[in-house]
Amino acid sequence: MPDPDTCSDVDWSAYVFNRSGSPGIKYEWWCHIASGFWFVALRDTARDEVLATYPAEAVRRGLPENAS
Amino acid sequence: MMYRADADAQEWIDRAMPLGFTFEGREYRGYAGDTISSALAAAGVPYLARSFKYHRPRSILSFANHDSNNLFQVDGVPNVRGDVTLLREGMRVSALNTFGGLARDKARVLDHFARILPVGFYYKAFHSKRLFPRWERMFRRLTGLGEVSLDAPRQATPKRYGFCDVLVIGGGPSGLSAALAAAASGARVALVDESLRLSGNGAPSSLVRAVQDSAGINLYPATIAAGYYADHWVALAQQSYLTKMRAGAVVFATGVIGQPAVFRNNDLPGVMLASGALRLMARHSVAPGRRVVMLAGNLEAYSASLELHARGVTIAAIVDLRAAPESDAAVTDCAALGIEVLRAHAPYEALSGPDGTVAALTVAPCDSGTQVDASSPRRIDCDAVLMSVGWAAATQLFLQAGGSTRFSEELQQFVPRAAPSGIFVAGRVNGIYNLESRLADGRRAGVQAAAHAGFAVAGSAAAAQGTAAAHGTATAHGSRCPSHRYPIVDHPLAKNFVDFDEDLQVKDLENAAQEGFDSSELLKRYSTVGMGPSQGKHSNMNALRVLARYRGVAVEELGLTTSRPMYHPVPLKLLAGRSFYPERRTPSDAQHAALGALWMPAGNWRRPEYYAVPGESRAQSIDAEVRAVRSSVGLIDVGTLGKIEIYGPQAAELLDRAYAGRYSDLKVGMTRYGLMLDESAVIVDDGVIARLAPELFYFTTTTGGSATVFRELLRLNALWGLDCALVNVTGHRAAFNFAGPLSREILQRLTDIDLRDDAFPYLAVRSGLIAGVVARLLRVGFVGEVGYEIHVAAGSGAEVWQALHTAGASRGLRPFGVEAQRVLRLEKGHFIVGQDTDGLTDPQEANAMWAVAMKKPFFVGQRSLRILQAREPRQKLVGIELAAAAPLPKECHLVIERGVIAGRVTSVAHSRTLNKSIGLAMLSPDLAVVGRDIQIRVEDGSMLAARVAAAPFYDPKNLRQKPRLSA
Amino acid sequence: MRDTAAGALSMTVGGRRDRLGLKGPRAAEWLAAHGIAVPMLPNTWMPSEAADGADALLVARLGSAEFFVEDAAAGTKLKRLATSGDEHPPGVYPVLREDWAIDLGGTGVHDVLAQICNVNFAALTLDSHPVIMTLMIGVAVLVIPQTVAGAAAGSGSNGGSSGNFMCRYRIWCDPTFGPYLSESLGAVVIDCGGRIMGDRG
Amino acid sequence: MPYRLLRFGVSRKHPEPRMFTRYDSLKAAYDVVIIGAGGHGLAAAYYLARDHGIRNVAVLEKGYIGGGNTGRNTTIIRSNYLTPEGVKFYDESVRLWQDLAADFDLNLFYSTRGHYTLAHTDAAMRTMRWRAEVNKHYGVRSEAVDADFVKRGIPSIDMTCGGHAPILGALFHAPGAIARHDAVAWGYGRGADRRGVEIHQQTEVTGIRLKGGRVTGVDTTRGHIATSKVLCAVAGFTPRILDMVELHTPIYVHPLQAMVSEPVKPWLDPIIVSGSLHVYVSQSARGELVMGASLDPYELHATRPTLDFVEGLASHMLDMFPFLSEVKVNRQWAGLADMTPDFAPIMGITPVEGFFLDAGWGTWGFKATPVCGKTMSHTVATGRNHPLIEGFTFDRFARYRLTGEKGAASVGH
Repeated sequence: MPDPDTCSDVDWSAYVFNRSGSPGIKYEWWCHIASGFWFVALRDTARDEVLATYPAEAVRRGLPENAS
Repeated sequence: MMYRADADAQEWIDRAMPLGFTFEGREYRGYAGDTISSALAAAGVPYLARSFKYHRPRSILSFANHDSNNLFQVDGVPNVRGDVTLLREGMRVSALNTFGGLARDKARVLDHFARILPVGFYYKAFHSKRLFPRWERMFRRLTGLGEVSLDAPRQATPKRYGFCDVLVIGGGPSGLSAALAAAASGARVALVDESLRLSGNGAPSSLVRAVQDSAGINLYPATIAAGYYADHWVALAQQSYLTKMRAGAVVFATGVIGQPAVFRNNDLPGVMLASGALRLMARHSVAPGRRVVMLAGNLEAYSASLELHARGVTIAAIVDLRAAPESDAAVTDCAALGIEVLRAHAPYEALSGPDGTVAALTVAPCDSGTQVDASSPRRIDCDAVLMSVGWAAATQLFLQAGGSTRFSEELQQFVPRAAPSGIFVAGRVNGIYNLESRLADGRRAGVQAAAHAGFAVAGSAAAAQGTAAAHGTATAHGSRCPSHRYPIVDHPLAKNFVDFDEDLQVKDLENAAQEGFDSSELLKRYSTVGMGPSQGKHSNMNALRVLARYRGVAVEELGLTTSRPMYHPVPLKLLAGRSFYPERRTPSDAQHAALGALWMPAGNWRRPEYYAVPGESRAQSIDAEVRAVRSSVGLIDVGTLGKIEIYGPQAAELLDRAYAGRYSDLKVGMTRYGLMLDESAVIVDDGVIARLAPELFYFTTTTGGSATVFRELLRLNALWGLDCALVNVTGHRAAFNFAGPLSREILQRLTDIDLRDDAFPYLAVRSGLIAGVVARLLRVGFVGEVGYEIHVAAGSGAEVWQALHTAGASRGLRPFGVEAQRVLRLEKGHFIVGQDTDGLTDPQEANAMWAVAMKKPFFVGQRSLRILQAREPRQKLVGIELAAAAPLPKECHLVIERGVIAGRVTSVAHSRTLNKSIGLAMLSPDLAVVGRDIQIRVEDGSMLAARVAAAPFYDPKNLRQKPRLSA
Repeated sequence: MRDTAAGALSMTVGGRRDRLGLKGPRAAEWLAAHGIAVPMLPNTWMPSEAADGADALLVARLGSAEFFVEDAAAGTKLKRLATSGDEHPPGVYPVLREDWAIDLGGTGVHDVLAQICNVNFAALTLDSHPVIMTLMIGVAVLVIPQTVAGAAAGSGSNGGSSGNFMCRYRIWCDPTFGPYLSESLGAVVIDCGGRIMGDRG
Repeated sequence: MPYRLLRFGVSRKHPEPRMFTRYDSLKAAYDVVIIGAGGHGLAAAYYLARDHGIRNVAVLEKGYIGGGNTGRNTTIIRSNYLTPEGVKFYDESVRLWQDLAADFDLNLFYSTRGHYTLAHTDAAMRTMRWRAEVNKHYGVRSEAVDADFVKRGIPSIDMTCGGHAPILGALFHAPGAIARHDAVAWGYGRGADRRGVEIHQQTEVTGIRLKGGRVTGVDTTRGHIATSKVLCAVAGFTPRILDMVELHTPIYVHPLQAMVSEPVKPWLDPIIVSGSLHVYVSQSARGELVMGASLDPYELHATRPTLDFVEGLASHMLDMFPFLSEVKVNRQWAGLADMTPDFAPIMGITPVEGFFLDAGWGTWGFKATPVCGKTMSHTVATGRNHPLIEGFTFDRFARYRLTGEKGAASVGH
């Protein structure tokens, strides 16, 4: 997330709306509905293959950009 | 003409149990164990169906569940597959898509129009704007197969999840040995086979018995593996239920499908696949004919001839497309029996007799490319022509699983090229035909599959050396080549059919290619080859051969079209299953029912719309409910609201970031409205947030939003890592709103909480006992009267509702429903998220900036809202009034200004309280001025005059919540 | 439950037992302090003997810092705990648990479960005392499989075809989904030849 | 039988010419390069050649003609949208559809059947009324109708939907139609081909060359092409092409699945859509029931079918039409849908000069084929957005000016 106080309107709207829509290996938020447990999965969106999962804390320790 | 042969020890029919049934209105008899088709064939019925396009007479082709010309209407059920459907006593069977019955089908004249109905003819005519509708009506009469009976009942069949280590699909020799090998490794095996009985399909009976006796193998006979889905999930369609099988590994021992020879009139009744004839004979003792011609393209033709000969069928001749057959015992045995073998000969034309079935076959010499010298064809009289010219590998499921294939010129069939992890292939689909090799290949695949599923044992060596076969270096042991490279014979008069579902002849495919549809996908889409009920199981391979020859390329260059589920069509009932619909009920649901509640759905809840009272109309009841709240007291179940608890040192911080308002400064014991935005500043939810303790908040969300809001808050909390936690108690707490001028007085008698204004002011929250039950009370004003939202444990909900209802009964209490609440809140000018706002509404447009604390360092949607604040909003939510006498517009009627859409009515109701009609409208800003006259257009186009008015309409100064007015 | 679980397939709507939900960094501590031992691993459970030797409490660990405790049918321990009046210190948060409970057991129980849930219960290892949070016909549930007292303790798979002992399942869900779950599940149970028993607590 | 078919009877050889010319190689340069030989790309090429005299055009297709969503959709055509921008746009499309068969001299089986969007809740009923009122305002024939009207229009339907979702009413849209989807691509393709447009199948675009923010050429698996104008019409693959020109949009890709039954005698005349039950269904001229539902729930760039999809759709079909219990599903398939946050397309000029976008076609692209060809050919030819696409511009997100079509498009069709 860009810094809301310093970033330009254009940068912010890009953050709000735009996303990397191409196939690739991406970080995604997933929720186990039955338990309400959120975790981050590294998934190949071309082949629908989950390569790794991380607890949410890992996100705060910093995963690459597109974990949104 | 087919007939019932003498009894045989192995036959599946029970001659002691005859069954009566009717076909096309006539009575017939078959035996238990017969299928519809075998019984009809045995009864000598010359043909069973009319073809899709030309309405030519057709009968059995493959007898393997892909005979699209063996579909029947049975007891009102359309498209029943007669070749695989067991006969039942009293069945009423009729042919499909005939006009005036099978025999004198009027549409058979279409056969004579064939020349002017070329491939894709319907694209080339009938499209004049004026005439199309009439043509279309004609088409819709002619197309379609069976008829659905509109009064047939819904059938709810069970579905179940299944689990196994190794799933083996196919009960032939390789499948059986794969299953046995996998089980021997300790894997739990499921073995699936289509046919009605597990016969082993040529496997040693000892093997069949071993499989049947193996504890580690669950058998699924008469089961169709309908589709392969991700992660080794396979849909197994049984007679009356669907099993969703999750496997550790899958073995495809799916075998091969007999392919027809293509020659003039190859669709005549009596012309059929040798493999089909053998099935008919072995299982049902139905002979294909008394004097048959066998078309040979492989060794199986000879062994088939021997089998039939042994059951008393005369083999008139074996017509071998090849110059020389294999040197094999079967060949010499045929010679020994004196069966004439015509080598390098091809069928040129089948001739029909008076009953429309085949009466003779003319044959002519041919070269290796099946180019015939038709100068002096020879006529062979016969009553059946059997075709054993080749096979197509049943790779459909393997391809669905992500496998790839290549076309083996050596075998003239597609074989696996590469298999994904956990997928194994065995047997003839691998191009392995010799029995011993099939058994070995099955063992190899079984061991490998078990090992993949975690059951590796000694013998993985065998697995290793076996892998070669799986990847297609297989050869047809003992048979030079099981499939002829071009079993297709041209004829100037055509009617040489490639696709029996769609009535496509060789020239149709060539012409489609000539028009530019010369890739396998385009050819399919234009000519519809392979798109019929059999999904190309006997047409795709020959169609590719025709296309390859036309383009002068190798079949390998063209490739197969994509394979999709279903392998065989599956009834909707099996896929639908019981169909469950989760429904939620509040703890006092029974009380509402007893009070005459009329229900309306709210998400997956059911809520009282209003409470019907005998002698009152809907409107009267709703009015009375409103009046009760305004004049005495009303009681509504608001238990469907989302209810969330959040606690921890940073609970307030989370709310400050997630909601637009500020909660860090909210005093313990007080509540504050909560407005939730998304990151683009659109209003997504609202509710009331109460602070019960410095580190404990309790708050509500909209009924529809509860699940998603809670989930998103969990995500944000995980993302931000604040020191607080959330609990969703939506279903664990009951909640009621007890509101009206008398609410305080009545409630006081039920509770130890001091309800006096100074002790319990507007917007405060208190805890205590109500009717002896621990409760949280929120003093709210949603409906505009003194009111208390009472939250108790779900288990006590019913008794608390009862206590409140009883306490108020003598004072004019009415329970009220959603409709009355809508009117009440509208009088108060409160908007409903999702009704008065839409998917793009921001707080400015909704006049909700009062609920937004822009000064906070951060909240979701703040930055976008700042951007929006810098510009004129597109629309504004305002109150509107209409004269009491005026007819009431409906919600979502448009506001029209100078012929332009200038907004819409989002809420509207007639208010008896105020004696006028009031509403909310989303208007373009220039109109959103109190006092401005506007025009509302209703359905019939007429305009209603209305005026923009200040909201709230009722008690604008909120005096009713002020101490001095309270009772 | 014994008779129902050990023998024929049956379903019982599990009635209202005393329950306690606790969340928070110091929840485990607090439970221990009140004589309730807790399992070490998340998503496992253990019986916790009450001091008075009455039926054991069922103590499930739902997460690193979340617990679910249910008293025995006739148990009194949690009631006394609730009325003991001592406040929850910071870091210990009570969670209201008004769950709807269903007991399912008897021969063919796995056929029933296979029709309503995609978890392979037959393959669970019971000696690890698993707690399963999953969806059953669209409803989030908490499931605890238990071998019936008296029957051979589960080792490895809890049966399926080769099972030589009975297993019963206690299923909890949001009470507002309770009627739906009971009715739908009951229909399946009856289809599978089972019985619906009255509320036996 | 019409006379024109007789020529097939009399001529010894098949009298039909080839529809699409086979070109052995690409030219060095084209005035316009269109990426994607689906309906949209071919329609744009057709109108560029026919209406704007621009014939030096290459249409590049990595697969085969109409092999993408054009050949995978459920062929429903309607204009009963929610926003003025949407209604005007799709209404123009419906108008063009009506004359297409005559234009092409090809039967598209364009069949006006009437379209019901069922409402099972009063909230849905409000949306239906909203759409009906906006539609009528722009002369589109739509009405919010009550339950009795629905019952009369679809006598066989279970008005309670199995007791789960009683039907309160519907949005009835008389012009709702279906058409033979492949034929549309073939018609536009043949028309463009005859006017000199080159259609290159099995030709994949691997890169787009820019210089100073302008398009200068396109790299393909069959070599480089110089051009100053590129139109991207590759629904489902848009983000991959956008990466080549480093443009960012909100587009995300989800699979959209469908399934078809075995042919049965026609019994269903209108097109039925239920938002609550996530079903849309019509019966084709072949007698097949063509059925669809909502998008797959998460991003995926593969057209793998799922079992959950057929299970859910089958169940909801039987809620509406219980008597179909024994009718068999023959085949299921999937396409890739470019989704946008406001369920409206992204069309027209972009920050990259010479790069034009026809994207964000979500689940509603087929019906827009003709009007997209019209408006995009105009936009490409003139370099200015066609007035009809002003609501769909690339920059609307940066301007926070979304087009709220969600209410009409979700499970739209």
